[in-house]
Amino acid sequence: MELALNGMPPGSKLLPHIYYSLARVGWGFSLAVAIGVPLGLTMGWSRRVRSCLEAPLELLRPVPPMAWIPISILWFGIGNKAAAFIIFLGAFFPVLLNTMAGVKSIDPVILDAARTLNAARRTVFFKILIPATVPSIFTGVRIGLGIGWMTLVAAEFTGVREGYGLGYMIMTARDIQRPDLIVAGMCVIGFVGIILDKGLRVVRDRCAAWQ
Amino acid sequence: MELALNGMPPGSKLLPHIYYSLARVGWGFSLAVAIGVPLGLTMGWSRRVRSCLEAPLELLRPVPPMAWIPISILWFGIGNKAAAFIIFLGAFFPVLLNTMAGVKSIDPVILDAARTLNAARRTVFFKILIPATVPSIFTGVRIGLGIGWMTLVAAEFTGVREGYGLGYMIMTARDIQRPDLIVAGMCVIGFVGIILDKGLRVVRDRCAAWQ
Amino acid sequence: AEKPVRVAYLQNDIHHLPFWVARDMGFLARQGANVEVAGVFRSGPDIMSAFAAGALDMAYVGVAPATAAVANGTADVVVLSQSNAEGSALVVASNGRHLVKTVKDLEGKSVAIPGLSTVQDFLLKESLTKQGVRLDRVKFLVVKPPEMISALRNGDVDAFIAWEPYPAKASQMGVGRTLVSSGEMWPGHPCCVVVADAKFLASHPDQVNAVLRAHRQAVEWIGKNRDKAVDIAVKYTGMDEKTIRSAMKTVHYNPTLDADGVRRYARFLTGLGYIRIKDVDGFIGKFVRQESAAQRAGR
Amino acid sequence: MAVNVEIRGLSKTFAGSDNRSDYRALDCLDLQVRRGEFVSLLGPSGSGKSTLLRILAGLDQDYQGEILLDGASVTGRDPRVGMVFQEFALFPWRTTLENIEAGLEFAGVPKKERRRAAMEYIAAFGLSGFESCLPKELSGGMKQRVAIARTLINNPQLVLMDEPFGALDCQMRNALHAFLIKLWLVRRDTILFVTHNVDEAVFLSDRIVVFSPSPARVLRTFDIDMPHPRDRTSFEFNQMRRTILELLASSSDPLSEKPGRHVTNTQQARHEAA
Amino acid sequence: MAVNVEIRGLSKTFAGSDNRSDYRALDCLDLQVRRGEFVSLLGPSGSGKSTLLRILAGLDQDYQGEILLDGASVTGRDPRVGMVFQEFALFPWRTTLENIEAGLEFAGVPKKERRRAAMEYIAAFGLSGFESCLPKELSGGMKQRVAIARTLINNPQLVLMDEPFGALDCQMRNALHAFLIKLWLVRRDTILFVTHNVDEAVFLSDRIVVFSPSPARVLRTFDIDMPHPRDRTSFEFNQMRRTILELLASSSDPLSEKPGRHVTNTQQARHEAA
Ligand SMILES: Nc1ncnc2c1ncn2[C@@H]1O[C@H](COP(=O)(O)OP(=O)(O)OP(=O)(O)O)[C@@H](O)[C@H]1O
Ligand SMILES: Nc1ncnc2c1ncn2[C@@H]1O[C@H](COP(=O)(O)OP(=O)(O)OP(=O)(O)O)[C@@H](O)[C@H]1O
Ligand SMILES: [Mg+2]
Ligand SMILES: [Mg+2]
Repeated sequence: MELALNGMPPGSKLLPHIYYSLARVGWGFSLAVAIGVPLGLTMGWSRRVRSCLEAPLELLRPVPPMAWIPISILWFGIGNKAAAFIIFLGAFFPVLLNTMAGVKSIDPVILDAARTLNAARRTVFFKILIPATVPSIFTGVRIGLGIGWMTLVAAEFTGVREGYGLGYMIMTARDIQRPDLIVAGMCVIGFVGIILDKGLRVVRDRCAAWQ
Repeated sequence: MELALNGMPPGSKLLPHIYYSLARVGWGFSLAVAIGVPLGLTMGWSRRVRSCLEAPLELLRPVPPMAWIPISILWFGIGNKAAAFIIFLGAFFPVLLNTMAGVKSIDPVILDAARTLNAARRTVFFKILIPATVPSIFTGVRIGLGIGWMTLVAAEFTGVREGYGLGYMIMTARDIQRPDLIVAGMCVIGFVGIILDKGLRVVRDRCAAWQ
Repeated sequence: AEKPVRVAYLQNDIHHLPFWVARDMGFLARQGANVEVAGVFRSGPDIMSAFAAGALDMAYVGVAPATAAVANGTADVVVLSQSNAEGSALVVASNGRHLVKTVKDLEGKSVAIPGLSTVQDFLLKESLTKQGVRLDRVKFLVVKPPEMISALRNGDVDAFIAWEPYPAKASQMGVGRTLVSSGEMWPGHPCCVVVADAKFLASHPDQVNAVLRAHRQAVEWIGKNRDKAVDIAVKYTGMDEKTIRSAMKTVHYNPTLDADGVRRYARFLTGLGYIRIKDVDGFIGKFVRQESAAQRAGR
Repeated sequence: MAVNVEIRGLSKTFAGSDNRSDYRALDCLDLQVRRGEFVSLLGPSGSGKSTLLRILAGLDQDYQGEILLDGASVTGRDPRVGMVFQEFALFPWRTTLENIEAGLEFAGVPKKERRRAAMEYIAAFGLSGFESCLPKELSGGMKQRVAIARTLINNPQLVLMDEPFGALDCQMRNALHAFLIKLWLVRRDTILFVTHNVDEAVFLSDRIVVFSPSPARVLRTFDIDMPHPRDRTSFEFNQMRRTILELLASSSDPLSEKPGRHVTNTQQARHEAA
Repeated sequence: MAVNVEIRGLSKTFAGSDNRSDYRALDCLDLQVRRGEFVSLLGPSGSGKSTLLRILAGLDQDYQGEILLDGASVTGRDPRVGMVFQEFALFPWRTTLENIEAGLEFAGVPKKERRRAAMEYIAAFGLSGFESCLPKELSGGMKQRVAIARTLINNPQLVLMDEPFGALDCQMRNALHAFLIKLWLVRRDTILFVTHNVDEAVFLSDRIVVFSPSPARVLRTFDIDMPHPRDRTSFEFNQMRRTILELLASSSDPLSEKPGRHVTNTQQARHEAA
């Protein structure tokens, strides 16, 4: 089964496939975290920001990442930007929604306590809100990474510039009618996915030990 | 923009597209609930069943539904069965995991109380475990329906027998290069997705009012 | 130094063999064409989207998605040369469950097509109409070519029409056999073409011409060096030599496009309502610029 | 309907985990509760009171020693034993009525009959009008009354109560004391009552057993033969309170804890173990 | 460092929601707490005690009436006012040390200085050895001591305490009573202390204010001039307890609730409102 090691478009080895896929997921996912976390914090914190953005985001949320493929090619052309965008879409909403939910689920007494200790609004945001939300953020980040990874195959459907990627590898195996290689590719995806998740759990246990 | 009403493969109206997509999601999703809920209950309840099934399920979980497409066609041919299978895969894991988590999160005192009221093991399962898990099941079902719906486009990529389906409609719009119709299709998907979710929330508020 | 020309082609489509040859045999370099592969795509519509996004300068692509994209105003490209003519085939199940001996026998059966508005869609529908089969008596299913073989084996469809090498692969696997090649349905029908972004052509005619010269050279070379060409195709697709060899039999590499074919095709799309053009001739005049390009190439 | 309880040489060790060694919560404990007696257990946090009750209730069967009900050795869960939990432990999806009739339902009593019985208890417990309220719609004192009714409707012959009034405010607590004594004077079941509140123990019980810090040994036993209803502010009552408070204060000083094991309550320990 | 508090005609109405009409929690309340006085507030659940404290702490600014600190009218949060919460309300991601120094950190005190100050409080509060424990690793009594130290390190001139010992067991509670009185005898800050426990109120305060059921009016005031430390079992002490218990019992009967509004505690009400 591990013929996959010989490379799928023959000559293309497994490691670069993994590498390119990871890079694409890395970009899209980092972007989702970089936008989703601050946005979630502000949307959870300020009723005004929330009421402005909630409706449009709710409409976009149930649109499948795959349905974005044509649009993403239109906007970003081909290659990594478009793929990262699709992955971003998959990972963004879980990160955003969990961060928001985390802010809302902070025990109001904690915020009251900070205020009676004379914390300014800014201080409350940075010293209370953010640390208190870290565990929820991690939950969102884990789900987001999972979904981002699941979106990978869809993202590599748009075409890849370098000729590498796990999703691309599966497509190639499909083209030449090799079910065994498809299954091998799926196992690799499943396996890398598990490792990524384990890694995130380790980071979380470091950062949110107080939970 | 609502040209989509004239039909996308020209002549194919919007309503049957929605109808066929709903039917496919309905099948896959119902199957996911029908298998995921009882399996989740037993896996949460019995350590033995859990230890048997946890490892293989964990490996399958991060495999993207899209990566299953070739396998699903091999197994189920084209048409609704294959599509329902892909949707099933998307919806199954959230339903299973939330049901399991729900069982595990039952306050042990509730179970102790049932035992001191002389409830037999069977009684505890049916009269305590199941009702106590209903809210978690609904959470899982909602997420599952959301992901199932998101998987729709991927599922209809496998080819549809009837020539109807929202994902199929978007693909056709793509084939003939009509970005406006693609966006219209995405809006319809988003919209139907929201309605489905709202519906589930209404049902949940009926069934789990005690929360 | 000038920026390289951004070129795209389709993954595993041996219709695009001339590009692979031009690249591997060094024709591009020899003609002074500085080319970068900007993307390997899975479908023609994706390539046209990439043109619309300004991410491509030139591409090998099916004439069908190019026509649809230009007619619907999504992308502005012009056809400069042909890659191949013919090169598709109608395949029926080899185990003869349902006896399909002629195209006419498809009446009441189901057939897989790679997509509505594709060249294959057109070929099949035209051929059926010519045989006097009413189109609503045949069930068309849109199935992506890699899945067609599974579908045929499972009995989900009774036949499929697709580009090579899928028909060859099907007979290689013993699942189906070619009933008619597309060359028999419509001799010399246009298939894959070389297109360039209209603005890029206007601003960088020399670079475009260098690519076109390499392309012509490659097509010529394929005609003379069949075996070596097969090797290159095997390298790019990962398929076995036998499949490639039988697939290449029906692919007719020819740089000269039959503009009439494109016209016929545009009328077909208009008839089905996929595109709306009033003046087909005017459209073709702008869209197909083979002569001017050839003149410039020969200069 | 009551039962005589004898506990002989009861020992319980919790298996340790990675960062905790084996823990001996009960060490060869002997204790008798006579038929129809109301006994309170007092003792520092973590001394093993809940552990003892869970074993008696049959919720924990991994122990050494012997438990005799009316002279017959018992292993595992005995249907004659009922328990009231500090956390109320009502079934949150069931109404007051459905909670109270749960025990009868589990025993297969027909619907009509059990409904009639439950309505009697609802009236007796001052819960009329709240039959179809969910637990979340009840106040703390009402929840605890539902929990007691739910246990008593099964007619247990030994009632175990683990800090049943710990979560209630002072007034509610006092009102329920009076209520519980009124019930008990009629029913005369055997009650083993765990509490941290000396006042409560003196007000309610025939006998108070004070445990040492863990592993639990019986430090001292106090017999109380004041008639019911008792006056919390009488001299005799306060004499008893003072003696017990002093004994507790001398046996452990809660403000001088050492770093190391800190389990605030059993619930938390159980969660960590799970 | 203490302040004189005067509350004049304080009224507070909670806006109603779909299934609840407007609710008047405080109605034209007058109350004075003198400089350095320890005043306890007693009153039935829901009478508006927490509401009053939240307003004084500046956590709720939507009220009518006037609040004067040392004669000057105050609106909104005043830095001289500190508060200790029943739920401890420690920052769970911060260690004991980091929790205690939080107030100084928020005020911008340099790290070295605030750390020194925090270590002093840690020693004084018997928390040495637990500096780097997270709240979840502390027992209930230790958590409450951290919460008190965290408030006092800011040197508030008015300390509000809302049932600070409600969650603790009897022994822990009594030990902290002694501890709190020792602190207060030295610092002499003004303390407004809410409790349900009559014993606690009599043990701690200079004056006890008993509220009527909602909306809160002052039902009666008791001056207590027993010297510290007080003896919980003395005749005088119990005389006072009896009088207050009887007043509370007559002013409301917790076992005769009517179906309708049932808010077990403020926390729940606040959640429902959010
Ligand atoms: N499941 C468990 N695993 C390990 N140790 C446990 C477990 N349950 C209880 N313990 C330990 O056994 C000891 C006795 O616990 P127990 O709950 O019986 O005390 P308790 O007297 O009821 O205390 P409290 O008054 O706080 O309720 C405690 O030190 C506790 O840490
Ligand atoms: N945010 C809110 N919205 C609506 N009503 C509220 C809110 N907070 C408190 N209330 C109501 O105001 C009344 C007084 O509440 P408060 O919490 O001040 O009582 P309390 O005296 O502190 O009671 P307890 O002794 O139970 O703590 C209660 O009836 C409560 O339902
Ligand atoms: Mg206990
Ligand atoms: Mg309160």
